[in-house]
Amino acid sequence: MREITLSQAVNEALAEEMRRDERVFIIGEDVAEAGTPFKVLAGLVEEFGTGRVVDTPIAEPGFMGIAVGAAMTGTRPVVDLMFGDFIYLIMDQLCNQAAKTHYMSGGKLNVPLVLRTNLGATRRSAAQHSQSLQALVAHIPGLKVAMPSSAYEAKGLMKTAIRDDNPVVIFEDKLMYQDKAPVPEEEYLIPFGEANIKREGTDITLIGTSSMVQVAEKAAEILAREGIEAEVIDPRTIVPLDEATLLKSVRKTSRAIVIDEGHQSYGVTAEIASRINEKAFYHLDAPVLRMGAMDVPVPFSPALEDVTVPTPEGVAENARRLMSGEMIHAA
Amino acid sequence: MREITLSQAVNEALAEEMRRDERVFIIGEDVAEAGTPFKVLAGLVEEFGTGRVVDTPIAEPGFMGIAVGAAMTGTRPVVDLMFGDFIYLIMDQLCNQAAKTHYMSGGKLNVPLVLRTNLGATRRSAAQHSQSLQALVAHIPGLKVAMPSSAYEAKGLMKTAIRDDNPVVIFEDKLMYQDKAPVPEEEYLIPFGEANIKREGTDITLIGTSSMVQVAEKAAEILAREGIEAEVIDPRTIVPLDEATLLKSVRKTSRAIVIDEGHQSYGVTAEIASRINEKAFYHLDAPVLRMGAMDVPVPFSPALEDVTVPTPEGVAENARRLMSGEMIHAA
Amino acid sequence: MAKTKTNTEDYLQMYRQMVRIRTFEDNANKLYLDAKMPGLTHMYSGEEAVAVGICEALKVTDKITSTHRGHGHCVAKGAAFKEMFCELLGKEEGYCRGKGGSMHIADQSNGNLGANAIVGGSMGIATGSAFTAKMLGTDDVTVCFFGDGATAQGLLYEVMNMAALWKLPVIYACENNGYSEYTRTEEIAAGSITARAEAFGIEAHQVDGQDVLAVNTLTQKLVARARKGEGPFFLELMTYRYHGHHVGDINREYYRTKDEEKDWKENRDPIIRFRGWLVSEGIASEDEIEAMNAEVRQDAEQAVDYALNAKYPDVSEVDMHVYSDIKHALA
Amino acid sequence: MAKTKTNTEDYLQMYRQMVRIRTFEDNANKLYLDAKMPGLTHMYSGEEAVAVGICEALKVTDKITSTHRGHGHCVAKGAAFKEMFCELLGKEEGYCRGKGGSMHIADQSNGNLGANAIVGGSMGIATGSAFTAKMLGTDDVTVCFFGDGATAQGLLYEVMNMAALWKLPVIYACENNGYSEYTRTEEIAAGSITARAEAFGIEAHQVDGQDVLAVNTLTQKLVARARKGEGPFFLELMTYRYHGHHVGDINREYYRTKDEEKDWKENRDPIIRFRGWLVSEGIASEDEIEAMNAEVRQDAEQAVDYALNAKYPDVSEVDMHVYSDIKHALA
Ligand SMILES: Cc1ncc(C[n+]2csc(CCOP(=O)(O)OP(=O)(O)O)c2C)c(N)n1
Ligand SMILES: Cc1ncc(C[n+]2csc(CCOP(=O)(O)OP(=O)(O)O)c2C)c(N)n1
Ligand SMILES: [Mg+2]
Ligand SMILES: [Mg+2]
Repeated sequence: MREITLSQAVNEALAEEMRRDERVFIIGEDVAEAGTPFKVLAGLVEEFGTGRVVDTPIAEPGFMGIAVGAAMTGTRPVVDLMFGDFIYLIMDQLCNQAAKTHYMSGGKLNVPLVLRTNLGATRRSAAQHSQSLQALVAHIPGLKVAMPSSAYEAKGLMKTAIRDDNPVVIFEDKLMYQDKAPVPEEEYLIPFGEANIKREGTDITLIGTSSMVQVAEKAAEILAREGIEAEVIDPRTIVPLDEATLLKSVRKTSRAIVIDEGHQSYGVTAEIASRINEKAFYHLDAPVLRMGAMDVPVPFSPALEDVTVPTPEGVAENARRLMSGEMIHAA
Repeated sequence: MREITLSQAVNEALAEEMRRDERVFIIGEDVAEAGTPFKVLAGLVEEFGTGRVVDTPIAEPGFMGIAVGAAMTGTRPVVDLMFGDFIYLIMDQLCNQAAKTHYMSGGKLNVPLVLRTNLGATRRSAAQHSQSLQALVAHIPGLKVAMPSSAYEAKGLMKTAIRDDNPVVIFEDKLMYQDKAPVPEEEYLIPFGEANIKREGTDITLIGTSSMVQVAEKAAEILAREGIEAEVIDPRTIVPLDEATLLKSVRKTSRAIVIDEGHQSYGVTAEIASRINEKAFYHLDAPVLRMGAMDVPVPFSPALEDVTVPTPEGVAENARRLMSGEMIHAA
Repeated sequence: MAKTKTNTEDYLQMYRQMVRIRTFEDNANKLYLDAKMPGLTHMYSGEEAVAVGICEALKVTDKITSTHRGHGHCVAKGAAFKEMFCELLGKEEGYCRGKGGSMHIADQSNGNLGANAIVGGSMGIATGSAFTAKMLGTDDVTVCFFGDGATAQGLLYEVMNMAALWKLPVIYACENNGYSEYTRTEEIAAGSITARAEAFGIEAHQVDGQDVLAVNTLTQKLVARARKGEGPFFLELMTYRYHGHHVGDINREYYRTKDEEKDWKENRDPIIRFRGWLVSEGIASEDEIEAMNAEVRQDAEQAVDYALNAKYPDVSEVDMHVYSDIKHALA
Repeated sequence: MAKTKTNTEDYLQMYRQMVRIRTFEDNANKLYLDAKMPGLTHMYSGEEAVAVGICEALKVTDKITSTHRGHGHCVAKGAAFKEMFCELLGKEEGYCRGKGGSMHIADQSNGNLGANAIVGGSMGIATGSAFTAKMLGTDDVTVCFFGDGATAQGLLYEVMNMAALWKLPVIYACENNGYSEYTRTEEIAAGSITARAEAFGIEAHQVDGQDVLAVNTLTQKLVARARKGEGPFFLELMTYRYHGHHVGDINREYYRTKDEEKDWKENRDPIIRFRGWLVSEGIASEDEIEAMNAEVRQDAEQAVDYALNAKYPDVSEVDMHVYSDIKHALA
């Protein structure tokens, strides 16, 4: 199969959906001629024109609000939020308006909107350009949240998101834009709420989101060399969450580590771990471990930044401990 | 001991701290002559004048930003955010600016700021005036988060918050403003990170935040009549979290339910449950259960709203199940 | 009062609609006072000429966005009493199946995209609705209603900038009733409200909001121009609210005098003025007017009765309409 | 060029400061090109007269807030090269111990409250700093630097409204360099930027940002008036950035011509123009100026050398400075 970058995958998804459905348009800062700072949208304005690839002023609450209203009245906006860290600026429009409109109207109004943004540290971009804020939106009923882990998922989930009649937030890993993966030429969609078993294993379940799927896979390779067979699962969407697949795996392996690049406390790993603890408790031989980003603002200095995110070695080390029966933290 | 309302307790805390420290001021909408819609601040402008009880236009991001800058330069603002639901509007100033300034400046700049706001449904205020959004801010390193459960805590935690050199968010339960509790005449402060054991028990630990402490206490009363002795714990601050007290209790009781009025998924209960699971796993006889608000926008209709929040009966029922050894959700 | 070319039927329709709003509010207020309505609500009485003058210049497919003080806009845009009262009481037959209530009432069948409990929260939505009209090439115009207090929200300036850059068919209608909650407009608005719009290159007009014909005549002209792509426009409508900020705001003398209220009610009431004009111009007789009033009164009473006896949504609806494609979100 | 009463020393100081900025940036750019600098950075070259003209009108205790393009403001407000380069390289001796980096550099010893990676993010902070001055009765003035692109952020209008209502000693300094990222100002700013400030009752001036004396003379007047309580003020400074949006933005021809760049560099360079004036007025000889340039160059080179060899913060610092009162947040 041909290999394309995550950036190209997103670009293709958008182009295909824009060809299929005239109501789809892109709105955000420097999305047209510039194609965004990450160049993900390069070429789209040439095909679809500035009427459907709409450059905005630097006014995130404003263009997010415009997208909500546009979505309510018959179009299907894809909002481009340049950095995930700017999500704080649009929380009202996203969480008070977009997320609640369908419910508050008793099902009469829809907001078919996609918010594309990104996550990920270690780019030396410091505290306001490196956050992974998926936990914030996953907490708000009415939003769906997708976290592609490769070019393949990025394309398939984006297409599904655009066809969804609900507001969907997609977090792309900004460090992965140039990473290639096999992506079919033929059209495909990835349904929401279906986890992907990236690697089968019997000894321990590693659940990773987005950027952390690769970390989990690398950890699994390390562990395999030591005779530990890790199963690696990518939930692909954290809302809806494919609990069944996660539980099935943990019931088999009896051990799990959940890995996500958001801050650990009050983060995504807590929810996933809690569901496993609640629903597979009697199958667990050890506590479900969580590995999120360190609970500190992301430091600029490379010497500090690199230790704030989970690494394959760190995951492998924790897996070994769980396997060895070491009673972590237990008194 | 005299009894005063939660509203009076907050008012006293503010008045005392404003008398003690000239740099303390209040800023927000209709805080002066109107004393806020909940009348919590009544009388303060008479004592401290409009220079220190500052009415603002309806511009939450703006006055939050002003408070951040004021705090950085030598004053100690207490920001009044009329409804907790408006926190979405100030997330950038709170989370990108206030929370990170001390860290980003390498410890050179401080933001001694208190954000007072509220939480709580069942007031028939519908989806945009009923949310309990503590999970969002608890996720962000650099912020402290206090959740008073009665007039006593409201006063003691507020005074501590005002003296803290970091940004602190306090969520008051808007349904509790008229509830009375014993509050000493003498000055006292409640340190952050110290949970309060509201009721001792041996069979099960009920951990409740804010409004849910009462719910837990009522559940404990129901259970006591059935011979089940529940221990009720109020963490009082969820950042920092007094893990030690929670773990000690759970190691004793072997069972726990965590109750919080925020949405359950990706919420506060997940973090607390996860920590217990991780650190007291081998003491648990049953999975830690979580009870948050239902994962739906808060509906207006009383017929629907009332079923969205945890109740004493619901907590008691779950406690019974855990006690009876019923393996909830476990296959 | 400015004379226009509108015909008799239009005049009578405007009169009837103003009376319908006043009557609706009188009944809503009574429901509150009789403790039959859940929560609080904000009365539009006194401002009828604004909503009616504007909405009578619109087509059914034109859109409006409304505010926390939204009953007037809803009636003026064509809503029926029965579904409105049902919504206010949280009943299943309400416009939003009881899920929205007074602060979220929407009537998409008549192009009312909804009230909003976030002050300024619908400015983006209205602008986005106009964006849709432009993108899809319909000639619909959108009117964005908001109060003087809402002009403090930065969102307004963000979306006015984009509306002006993109020549969107949106009319920003600022209902300046002299107060935001308990604060006079002068205390929260520096400079000039119309100049703020003009600074973005938007044509702005100040108009007597108690004169339904003046409002209607001007709006007709602007709507016609907006349809031709000459928008956006800005209107500042000088008006007054007769009741308190909400139905519970009874003691108002600390922020405005009884004399002031009396003056507006007796000397500038939009219904009395227009009624006098209709009679003096021979468009309707006193008897005809009384008959119309009585008819509206009866209509309202019947609707109230109906709504009081109507049923609440079934509790199983609580997790419906969270997502459009998932029947029960928590199933 | 306007002649002023400032004395020789002041002129030479302005010249030296402009050269210091240009030299700092040339070195920073080289560090990037040599792959010795982590991350990206935004060059101030071309805009020196703005920062210097303004900051030379300020006292040490006056405050400024800065932007993502912040090196110029930092130098102009008095910062030393060594601590600045250390910060850019993430070293312990940096102004922020390497935790902030280029986009968060702050120097509280000279009243620089910090760069900000959120466009418009410091508008509230600057206004709050002015609030402190008023509340505590100091006569400090705060200057808020931001770009033309930042005028699209609603926050500006929120805080200008409050600054105007409360007569705060703040000067909003809009550096209009014709572009925000890859977009021309005309495409993202409707109407008139100065008129927007005036609409809030704020006196606004447009000034040639390449003329350091014009900038300085006007700022001196406004600062003096602001100290007396006549503020706020607004300045639109017409200027140009020589480099790309950031150091990696090399191919710029799709959004601006080489001719345009050449014209500004050759005909409107603030340093060349001022140097010519200094010589023609007999304030400095060519030799003296060359000596000054050489001295600055040497100073910069030494600082770069020092910074390259300086040590990174110890990894144990990663969880320090999250909270001011907790030495290690994760201990
Ligand atoms: C973002 C936000 N801030 C504050 C409030 C509380 N609030 C509700 S109505 C109101 C006053 C609005 O004044 P105005 O815009 O003039 O409308 P009016 O009530 O006069 O019609 C306020 C402050 C809110 N609902 N939303
Ligand atoms: C809230 C926010 N939106 C977008 C960005 C990305 N961004 C960084 S600089 C910039 C352009 C800023 O333009 P302007 O204000 O004119 O400043 P200049 O770069 O020209 O100095 C943008 C869009 C950001 N950092 N913050
Ligand atoms: Mg008003
Ligand atoms: Mg610019």
